[in-house]
Parts: sequence; C-alpha cells; structure tokens
Amino acid sequence: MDAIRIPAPGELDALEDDQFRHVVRAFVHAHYPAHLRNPPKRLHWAENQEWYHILAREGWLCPGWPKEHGGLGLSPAKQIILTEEYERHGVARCNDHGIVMLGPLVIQYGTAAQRQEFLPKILTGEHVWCQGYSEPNAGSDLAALRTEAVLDGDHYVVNGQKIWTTLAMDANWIFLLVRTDKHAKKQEGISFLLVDMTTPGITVRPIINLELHDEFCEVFFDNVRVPKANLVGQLNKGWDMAKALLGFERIFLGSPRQSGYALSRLKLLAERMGVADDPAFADTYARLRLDFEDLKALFGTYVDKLKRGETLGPDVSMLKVLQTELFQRITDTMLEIAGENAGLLEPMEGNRDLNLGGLYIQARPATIYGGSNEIQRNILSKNVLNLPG
Amino acid sequence: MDAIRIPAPGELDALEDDQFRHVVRAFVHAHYPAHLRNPPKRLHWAENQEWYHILAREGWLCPGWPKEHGGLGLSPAKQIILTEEYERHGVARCNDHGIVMLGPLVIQYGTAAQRQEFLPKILTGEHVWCQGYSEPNAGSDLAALRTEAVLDGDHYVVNGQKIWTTLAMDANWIFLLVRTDKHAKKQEGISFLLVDMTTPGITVRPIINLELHDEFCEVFFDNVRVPKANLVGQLNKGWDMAKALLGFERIFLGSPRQSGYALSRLKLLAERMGVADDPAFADTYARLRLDFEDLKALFGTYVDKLKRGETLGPDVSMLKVLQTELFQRITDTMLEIAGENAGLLEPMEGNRDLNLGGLYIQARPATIYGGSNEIQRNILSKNVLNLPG
Amino acid sequence: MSAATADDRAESIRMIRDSAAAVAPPGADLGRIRALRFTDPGFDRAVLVQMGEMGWLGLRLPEAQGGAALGLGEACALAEELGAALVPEPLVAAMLSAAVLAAAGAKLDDVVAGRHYLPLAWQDRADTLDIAAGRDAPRCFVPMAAGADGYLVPVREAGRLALYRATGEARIERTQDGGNLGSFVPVLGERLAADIALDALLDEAALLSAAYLLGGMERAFAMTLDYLRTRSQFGRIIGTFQALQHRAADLKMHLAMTRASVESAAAALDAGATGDARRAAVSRAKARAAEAGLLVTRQCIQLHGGIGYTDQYDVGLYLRKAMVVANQYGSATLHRRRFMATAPEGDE
Amino acid sequence: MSAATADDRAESIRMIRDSAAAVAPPGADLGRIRALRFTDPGFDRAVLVQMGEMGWLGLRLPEAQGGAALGLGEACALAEELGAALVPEPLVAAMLSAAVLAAAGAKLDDVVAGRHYLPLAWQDRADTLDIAAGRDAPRCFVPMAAGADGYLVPVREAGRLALYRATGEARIERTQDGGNLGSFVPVLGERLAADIALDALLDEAALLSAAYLLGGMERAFAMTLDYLRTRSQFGRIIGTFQALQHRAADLKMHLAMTRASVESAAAALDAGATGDARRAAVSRAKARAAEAGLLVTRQCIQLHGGIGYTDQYDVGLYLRKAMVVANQYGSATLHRRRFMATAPEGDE
Repeated sequence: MDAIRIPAPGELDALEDDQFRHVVRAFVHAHYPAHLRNPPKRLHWAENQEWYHILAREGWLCPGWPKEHGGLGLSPAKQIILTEEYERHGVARCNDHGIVMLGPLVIQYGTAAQRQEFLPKILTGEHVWCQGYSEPNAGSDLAALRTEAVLDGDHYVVNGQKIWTTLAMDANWIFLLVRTDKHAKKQEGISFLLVDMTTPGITVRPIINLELHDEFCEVFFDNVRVPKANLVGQLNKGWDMAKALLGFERIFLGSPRQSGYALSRLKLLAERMGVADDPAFADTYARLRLDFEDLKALFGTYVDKLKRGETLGPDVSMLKVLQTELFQRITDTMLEIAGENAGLLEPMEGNRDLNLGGLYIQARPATIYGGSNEIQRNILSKNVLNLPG
Repeated sequence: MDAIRIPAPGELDALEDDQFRHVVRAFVHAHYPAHLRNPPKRLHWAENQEWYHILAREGWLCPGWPKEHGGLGLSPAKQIILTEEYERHGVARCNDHGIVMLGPLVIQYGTAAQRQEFLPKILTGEHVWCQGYSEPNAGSDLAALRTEAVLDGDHYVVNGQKIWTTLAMDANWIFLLVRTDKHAKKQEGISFLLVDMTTPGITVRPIINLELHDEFCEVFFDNVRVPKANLVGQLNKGWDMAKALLGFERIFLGSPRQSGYALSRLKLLAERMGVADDPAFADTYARLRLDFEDLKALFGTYVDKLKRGETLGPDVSMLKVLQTELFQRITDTMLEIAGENAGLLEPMEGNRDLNLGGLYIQARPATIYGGSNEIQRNILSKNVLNLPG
Repeated sequence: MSAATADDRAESIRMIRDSAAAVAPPGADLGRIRALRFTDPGFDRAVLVQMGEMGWLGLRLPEAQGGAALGLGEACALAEELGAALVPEPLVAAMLSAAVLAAAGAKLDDVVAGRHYLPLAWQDRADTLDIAAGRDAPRCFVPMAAGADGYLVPVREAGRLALYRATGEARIERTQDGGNLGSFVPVLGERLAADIALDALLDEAALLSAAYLLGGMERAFAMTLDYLRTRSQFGRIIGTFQALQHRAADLKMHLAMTRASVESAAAALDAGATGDARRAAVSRAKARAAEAGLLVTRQCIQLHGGIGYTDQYDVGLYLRKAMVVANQYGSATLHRRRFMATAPEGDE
Repeated sequence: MSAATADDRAESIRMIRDSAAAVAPPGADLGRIRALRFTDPGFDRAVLVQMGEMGWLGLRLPEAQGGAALGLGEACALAEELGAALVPEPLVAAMLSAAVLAAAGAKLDDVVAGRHYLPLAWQDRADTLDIAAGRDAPRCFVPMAAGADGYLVPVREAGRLALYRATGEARIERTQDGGNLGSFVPVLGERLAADIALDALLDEAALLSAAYLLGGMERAFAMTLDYLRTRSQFGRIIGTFQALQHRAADLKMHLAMTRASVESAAAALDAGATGDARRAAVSRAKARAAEAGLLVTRQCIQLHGGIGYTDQYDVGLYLRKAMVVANQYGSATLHRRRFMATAPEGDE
C-alpha cells in the first residue's frame, strides 16, 4: 500500500468518504497488531488492551463522540465506513461498552460533573465498562427486570442479579438498569446507575458458553452501596434513556461483513473438500452468494439514508434478521460438506480459516442476542407492517 | 393382467389384504372408464355419474358402510388399500358426500325412518348430496357459523349462507350445520339438518376458483322451510356428531399418492426440459423423492395402527401438513424448471401429464382446505405436544 | 454521483411513478384487466398507443431518436407501477422492440408511438438468453403474439447477427394471466440491419421484467396486509396471530431484498456497467425477482385462505401473473448460473 | 410378517429399550457424560465392558458366535436410547468391530465383551463409504481412537479385501462432543482374513448412527418442550406464542419423518433386503437423520434463547453431538446420492 498520510484526528470528519476509507485502511495497516487479526473468539481485556491503548494514543478510540469530548466527531456514514474497514481487516472488538454505550449516554444525559469524571477515564482505558441490563427473568422481556436500588441516605443500595453481562470479569465499572419504583408500570420506575465494581457485595461469575468461552458473566449484587451522584439522568427515566441510545448503531447488527467472511471460508472449505466445482454445491453456494449480494445492496440503502441525514426506522430490524440467518445458513452448509471434519473441536488442518465447527457454534447466538429474531419479527409486524397487537 | 376373479361384494371383507389389493386392481381395470383417468380438474356429476352408477351396479359404492346397509363393510385398512389402488389408477372422485359423510352419520345417529328414507337413495344415486358447513365468517373457525334454523310449527325455517360448498350445483340434497340456539356457547346450539335443495328459497351460486373451475358454490337460504323430521340426532348436538364423524378418514388427507403423482410428472417434465440429468436439479429432485419416501413410511405407520385396530390420535394431522406442503414444493419445482412453459394455461405440448401450471394452482388450496395447515399446526402444538393454550 | 444529481434522479423517478397513473390509476379496480383476460389480442391497442404518447416506449432512447433519454432507474420504476396494476399491454416487449429498431437505425416511429407492436422473436426454446438465429428456425414464446403486427427476427449471417422484419402464422397459446404467447416459423421481409448487438437490450428487458414482478409482489402483499388487518376468525383479527405476523415479516424481507436487488442493478447499469458487470447485476436482480415473485404471491394466497383461491378475488391474479413473468427473459436458475459465471468473487 | 411375529418383535424391541437403562438410567442427569468430556480416552472402559456384559456388542451376531441374534430393529432401538443419553462409549464402532471379526471368522470374545476396543479403520478421507485398502495408506477419522487397543485394517490384496489387526501411532483430534477421532499409518499385524466383505456391515453402522442421532434429537426436543411449557417472558409462558408453537410442530414433523425413515429401514433390512435395496434403505435413513439431527438440535438452541447457548445447560450437548455424528458413516449429501443411485423409481 502506498503511504497515505494519516491526518490528525480532528481532521478526519472533514475528509471525503472515499478518502476517509483509504485513511482507515492505512491506519489499521500501520497500527493493528497482526496477531490479533480475525480472532476465533471474543478477546479479553488482557488480549485486546494493546489495541485499545493504540487507539487511545492515536486519538481514534471514540469515533462517534463529539470532538470537544475527545472523540472524532464522525458522521454515521463515516462510522460505518470505519467499521467496514475494521471488519475487512479482521480487527477484533474491544471492550467497548464505555465507548459505544456509556460515553454517548453520559454526554447526552449526564451532569457536567459526570462527564468530567467518567469520559476522560474511558479515553485512557482506566475505566473498562460492562453493561448490566439482562436478568434471568428479563431477557427478551428486558422491562421485567427486578434488580432493585433503594435509597438509603446518600446511597442507593442495590440487590439483585444480572446475566449475559459481556466481559464483566474484565470490567472495573458497570452501568446498570435498576428498578427504583416497584409500584410503577413495567417500563417506568427503572433508573440508570453507574457502579464501581470494586464496591463490596458484587460477585462476578463467568458463564461458559457453547464456544467453551467465558464471554458472558452473571453479576450478583448483595447490598451494594452506590453513591447517589452515580445516578444518570432523571430518577425512574432510565428505560427511556437507554432506549433512546439505541440509535443508528442498530444497523451494525445487520452488517453483511460477517456473512461475507463466512462465505469466503465456505469457499475455502469447499476447495479443500474437493466440492467447489460440484454442481449441486455450486447451486447452494450461488444462492448464498446472491443472498449476500442482495443483503449488501439492502444494507447500502440504509447507509445511504444515513448519508442523507435521515434517521432509521424500525425496518432496520430486517438487516439483523437477514444477516444473522444468512450467517447461520452459511455455517450450516459448512457442516454439510465437511464430512467428519464437521465434528472437530479445533480448526481443520490447524488452519484458523477452516474453523468450521467454531463458526457453526458462533453463528447460533446471532439470532438470539441483540433482540432475538423472534422479537425482531414482532417489531417488523407491529411497527413496520402495522399489523394489530 | 391375468384374469382375477372378482368376488361378490359381500365376500370382499374376508380377503387377505394382498389378495384384496389385486382384486381392486382387476376391478378398476375392468370397470373404470378410461376417458375419466386422472382428470385435470374435479369432475361434475354429468361427467362422473357414469362411474357412480357402475359402482352402484357392482355393489362397490359404499366401502365403509356396514353390509346390512348395502356397504362393503371393509375395515379401515382395506378402505385405505381401496383408495390407494383407485388413486394409482387415476380414478376420479365421485360426488361422494353422501357416501363418505352423510351415510355414516345417518347410520350412526339417524332414526330407523331416516335410514330407510335416505340410505337406499344414496346407493342408487337418486340423492346426490353436498355438505353445507363453512360460512363466509366461519371458515377455519367453523363453530362461528350463523346460518339459523328457527322452529315454526312442524318446520325449521332456515336463513343464512354457506360457502365453499363443493359441487352444490350437482346436488339435490344438502346436509347442514345450523344454529338452533343463539344463546348457547359457540360449539353448542348447533344442529344437523337435511335439506331438499329443491325447496323454495335456496339459491346456488357457483364460485369460480383459481383453476377457473366451478368446484365450489355459495348457497343462500332465504326462509327455507325444512320438515322437523329432517333433524338428525339431538337438537343442539350437531357439532359433536359432525366432529365424531371425522374418524380415521383424516388419514386420506395425508395420503402420499398425490405427491407421488406430482413427482412422476416432475420427472417427466425434467426429461422434456432436458434437465433430468442436471446435477443441481437432481439434488432438488432427490430431496423431494426422499421426502416422498419417508412420508410413505410415516403414512405406513398409521395404516399399521389401523390394521392393529387402534384409533388414530391428533398426530395424524402431521400427514396432512407434510403431504400438502410436499405436493406444493414439487409443483413449485415444476415452475422453476419449465421456463416460459410455466405460464401456459393449458398443458404443455397438449400432454395432460404436463399440466404444470394446473398442478401448481391445484396444489395451493391443499394447505387451506380440510383445516388449514396453520390450524393443523395449532392442533399439533396443543393436542400432541401439549403446549399451553 | 453527487448529492444534487441523486436528488434529481429521485425526483425524476418519482415523476415517472406519478405518470403511471395515466394507465394505472391509483385505487382503481382491476375491471379493465379482468375484461381483457382470455380475449384476443389480450390487451388494448388504444392503451398501447397511450403508453406511446406518454413517452414510455421510447423512454430509454436518445432524444435524437424521439426518446426521453431516461435511465433504467426510471424504466424500472415505470415497469414496477404497471406490474402493480397488472397492466397487460406489453410494455417490456414494446420497449425492447423500440430499442432494437433504434440500434438497427431503422424507422421506429410507429413502434415508439405504440401504433405497431413488433415483438422481437429471439428465442427458439424455453429458458434461454441465447439469440435464436437460424433463418428458418421456429421462434417461440413471443409475448402477446396475438396482437403482433409482425415481428423483428434476428438471423445469423456470415458470423454476424442481422435483423429482419418478418411475418409468420403464429400458433397462439393462452397464458395463466389471460394473455398469450406465440410461436411461428418466420417469413423474412425487409432486412433492417446487417450487424446488430442484442445482448445488452435483452438484459434491459430481463431487468424490467424483474421490476414488473416487484410491483406485483408489492401490491399483492399490500392486499394481504389489508386482509390480515380486517379479517376475523376465532373472535380475533387474524393479523394478531403471531404465526401469520412472522410470515408477513418474512414476506416483507423478501420484498426488501428484491427491491434492493432490482434498484441496485438499475443503478449499476445507469452508472455505466457493461459486459460481465452488467450481466451479473441483471442476473442477480432477475434471479431474486423470479424466485421471490412466485414465493410471495403464493404465500399471499395462503394468508388469504379460501377467499384467495377464488377467481373473483384479485390476489389470485397476481399469482397467475407471476407464473407468466417469472421465467420470461430467463428463469431464476438460468440467472443464478449466469451471475456466478460473470460476477467477480467478493472482496472478503 | 404375521401379527404374532410383529407383536413378538415389538416386545423384543421394548425389552432392549428397557435394558438400556443399565447404562442410561431414565431421568439421570448428564453428569457422567460431562465428566468424560475432553478426557482421554473420552469414555469409560468399565462401561464398555458393562455393555459387553449386557450382550449389546454382539447383539447382531449369531448365537453360535456368542451373539444375541437380534435384528436391526432391536439394534436401532438400543442405539437410539444411548443417543438420547449421549452415551460416549463407542457402541456403533464396537458393534461394527464385532461384526467384522465374526465375518472374518476370527477370535472375537474380547471385543464382544468390551474388554478390547479394536475399531475398524476403514477410511482414508472424509465423507466416504469407500473402503480404504492401501497397505500403507493412512487411516483417519477413527472414532474414539484415544481408547483403541489396536485396529482392524482392511487391505486390498490380489483383488480381494484382506483384514489385518494393526497398530499405529494415532494423531488424536478432539471433537465437539468431548470425544476424539484418530488418524494413523497402519503397522500391520496378524492377518485375520483373506477375503472379507465389509459393505453390508458399514451399512449397518450407518443405520445405527442414524438411530443414535434420532435418540438425541428426541431428547433435545423433549427438553425444549419442557422449557416452552415453563419459561415465561412478557408475562406469558413462551409456549403460548404461536410462532414458537408452529416451530415446535415443525420439529415434531421432522422427528416423525426421521423415526419413520430409520424404523422402516431397519424393518427392510430385517426382512432381508440386500444389495441396492439395502443401500437405498440405509441411505434414506441416514440422509434424513443427518439433516434433521443438525436442524432439530440447532432449532432447540434457538427456542431456548440465551440459556441454550451456555455450556452448563444440557441442550447444547445435543447440538455438539449431532455435529460429530451427523456425517459419520456418510453425510446427508453422500447418502442422498447413493439413495438415488440405488433406489428404483417409484411405482407412480
């Protein structure tokens, strides 16, 4: 790659889109640690903090934050380009809940003191955040959450349990949705609280998932005392805030890149198995390929909307459903053609690109998390097609 | 075919199953009018009465009726063999509502006078029956029916409308489910009434269906006076009676024969289109063929149950769903390989066996009628899998 | 394309959609379409003339040839609107004829005006995009041949493709939508060109047929949603049944994928895609539209239940139309294969 | 088969099912199975001996060879029960070894008793039913090779298939279910037979693997139904959601088709089907079980939601098992093709 000058962070938002894309390519090429490309599993902080600190050092950590708070101030369209190029290069996801979720929420709803307290520590990596939303009986039905915060003098006392808390063992802070009014209707009476995970009474228990990986945790709260000042926004308005933050980022759940990656691995596997030219396989592959191409085209129409400054409606759910189910069908096909290799625990032939069993398993939760595809279809039915309740 | 002696009707029930199968083959070979084999559409009385009268003359008209009422007294297993052989030969369905539905109901629930009045006239073809169950707002939800019968002296006065009444234009009698108690709960307050279609106040209006065929009718009742004596069974117990009659015959809705027929036509079409040896088509065909073979095996397990004298549970619904959806997938595949022939109104090349558009359209209602497949899945979920309401 | 140009295009496409109301008035019933079914020639010559007057048949032609010099974005939008209204006048075939005559440098006023219908008789078998070029080879599957005023017939001569005007006694076969297809042995008349390239023009026709299917799917789906919102069974509006809701959501996704496929293909061609890039874009769109067109219309029947199976209820007309159009200018299978043969592997 | 015989068979099959409780007690948790995962050799030798004592490993052998002379109906029922309990001891492979030794006329007591595990190393590549027969060709995908006490190795000699006892340094690869597969270059030992036919025996193994998958599918589905009947979201038992109900109904139909396929294949073989008739029956069953086994277990994960994706919840163990067994003794694709190559066209 020819040397492309990488402008100062503050200049990135002013670039033309194509130019910006080339800059991002040059940036990851120059800075991303090669040994972290396309990791087979979600990385822990011990592994990905190297990249986190590079991003922090270069000023690239927070693409969506306004410049005055230390971000790049990128438009949605540019953020998508950034993500596309990261994904193309195989850049691993950071422990990014502070960057993606908490930062924007504090910027929008926090007090000046909260901004001053928390934003800089995300930018340095001093605070690593995790997100405490789901509970054992509040998964798809998040508003049923029961973890409770009761005011006691200058503190909230928190009791309850969170589950599916991504990388909680790596985090030193957690943001919580907690119930602060038991008598209000379900979605009301929920507040947003910031909790130092070193506070006494917090227990983190990793969950081993089907990848045999401890990506998620249960987090238990037993009379955990949280200073009143750590409440963000209005009391009992936490639900609305958290929901408002689900902005254009929902489009990322539908990025076709994951399917594109899987498709290229399917192709490789087909070659290794000697079926790439088998006409029946070719027919299956053609269908998957066309689904991928049309999904890219559909995804593009949403990116175009963002470029035009439009906000995305609930129909963006389609992308998530289509992408995750395509991803699954691709990995299903891998198993079908792999013969006995389908059952191997480790990548076939020791080749990370032939990690077919791993991909098959990784593809499973895609249709469950981020709002299960059943929930997404409910949304489409009610909010897009206007079918009755 | 070697001459097989066809025993007297009264001896058929005593034959071994295999022997009986050969007798049926010989019978249809000897008696079935060749020009009526595999008709592309449901035949009207004008066309099929020839066969009706042959069956009547030979004493074969009513396989399931007890011998004392003029039937063959065949076991369920033998009735299935009979049907299989009829279907194999391409025997068209008669106007058989009197034979299949009304006769058994009158035998079981009718008075001696009703049996004497109605059964012989079915056996001679003097009465041709149709079935008035569905209404415009009582289709899948049949119990919502509103056609009303009000007692006025010695008569019920019937007002209302039936729809999807098969071949009503051919019938001179109709059996009705009517509401006789408006204040009872839905399934109660329904009675079973026999109505002479020449009674003043009845209007039959054919419905042209997607086959461009007038198989169904709307039947309107405007102050139609029906003698009290034409009530079958107890007042307000019609629903239970009609439901009880849905016996082992439900298995016929899942007979794989229709799919077998369609599959053989798909094969023929593939040969004509030059794709029979195309590996991608071969793969699709293999999947359909295996679905057919396994459906045959599954169907066989239900036939075996009948042979063992067991009654069939609600799981027999599976056969109907599997068969009708397989039938549809076969005809879907026909359209996919037929090129521009897919759009032709008449059979391709004037060959009745290449009636692909016709078959495609005929396959559509299979998943709607006889209890839509959505209803069947509800039944499976609730009555077989015991999932909660 | 700059933002300003994109806005101009969007406006131009909107105008074309609005103009379609001249032939397919919004909210109108399908009485005219029903009346023409199974008649000869199966369409209304006066409406074809009206379509000519609207500038539709020459939509793609340069202004120097009497055309409107509009893009495939506009042409697809128009085909989609007419598909939604099941307009039987052969828009796609007539546009193809106009384009062929223009490419031949031949007189085209009557065709562009809709006064003469001279379909291109380019195929000698089912499901192909290969140009039939034998001098005496029978031509088949000519759309709405019962209304043809003659034919345009390509003939291979000395390694080149010549174009003739031709006549022939057509054998007419009716189609499920009430139209017809014709086959005939050509009797060649005037030679209109000695060397003509038809592939790109056939590709445009294939793309327009995909757009026509898309319009029909959208309308059939809209009818189905209306039905789900109003029909009651078991004391409930059937649109409240979750299994039907999810089915509807699936159909919506098929529609969204089809629209993205067709519109991105049109945009690619308008942006100058040629050769394999053009073939891949068109094949992608037609493969999608053919498969989804059949799938969506048959699901619409299912969601309607019994009423959907009656001829008097309109949704069945869309099923029948999809049966006819799905495989015109190439089936899904043909286009899937052509896509794989022409599309570069992804950049993954 | 007369009614009396059919009743006897049903009773014999019921008894075998009951006897499976010795190794797979009804209602037991999967603690033993979990403890063996990712260990060496991945199964419990004592349990294999117990299986020998139960007469399972020689189930199919004639009584003269110390077997129980039972049919495939019984063998499939047993494999199904062990599949339902995810029993890791290599029932199918050990039964195959016993059958091969019996066919070779070789000493088989230790294998039938479960004291020695001598898997047949018959393949030299993935997804095949062809017998590898090169003297030095590496053998691969040997099930539970970490526990092998040696191997049975077919070798082509003068156009015939000889059978050797062999050793070899196996490279062990772990599998998703916690077991392992081995590959090695054979070091031939004693020649056990000069001419042996293995095809029919491999077919039986393929059918038993289908039955094993069926058992796993059934149990995973039963767990899923329990979950649907008890889990609440949005204030409702999730089993009341119609979309999930219909999904469950679909899975039930896959199960019913798989059972019909496996049991009818077993019945066909028990009734004496040989050659192509045997191959067609077995391939039909294995194609169905392989495809449905993967489909049903992954749908069971989906219906469980998040909990289904944890390792501590049992349903995931069934997914992992299906990944390993689905393609053993031939994938769905291989068997679909073999079915078409061997089955006569229907009588339609």
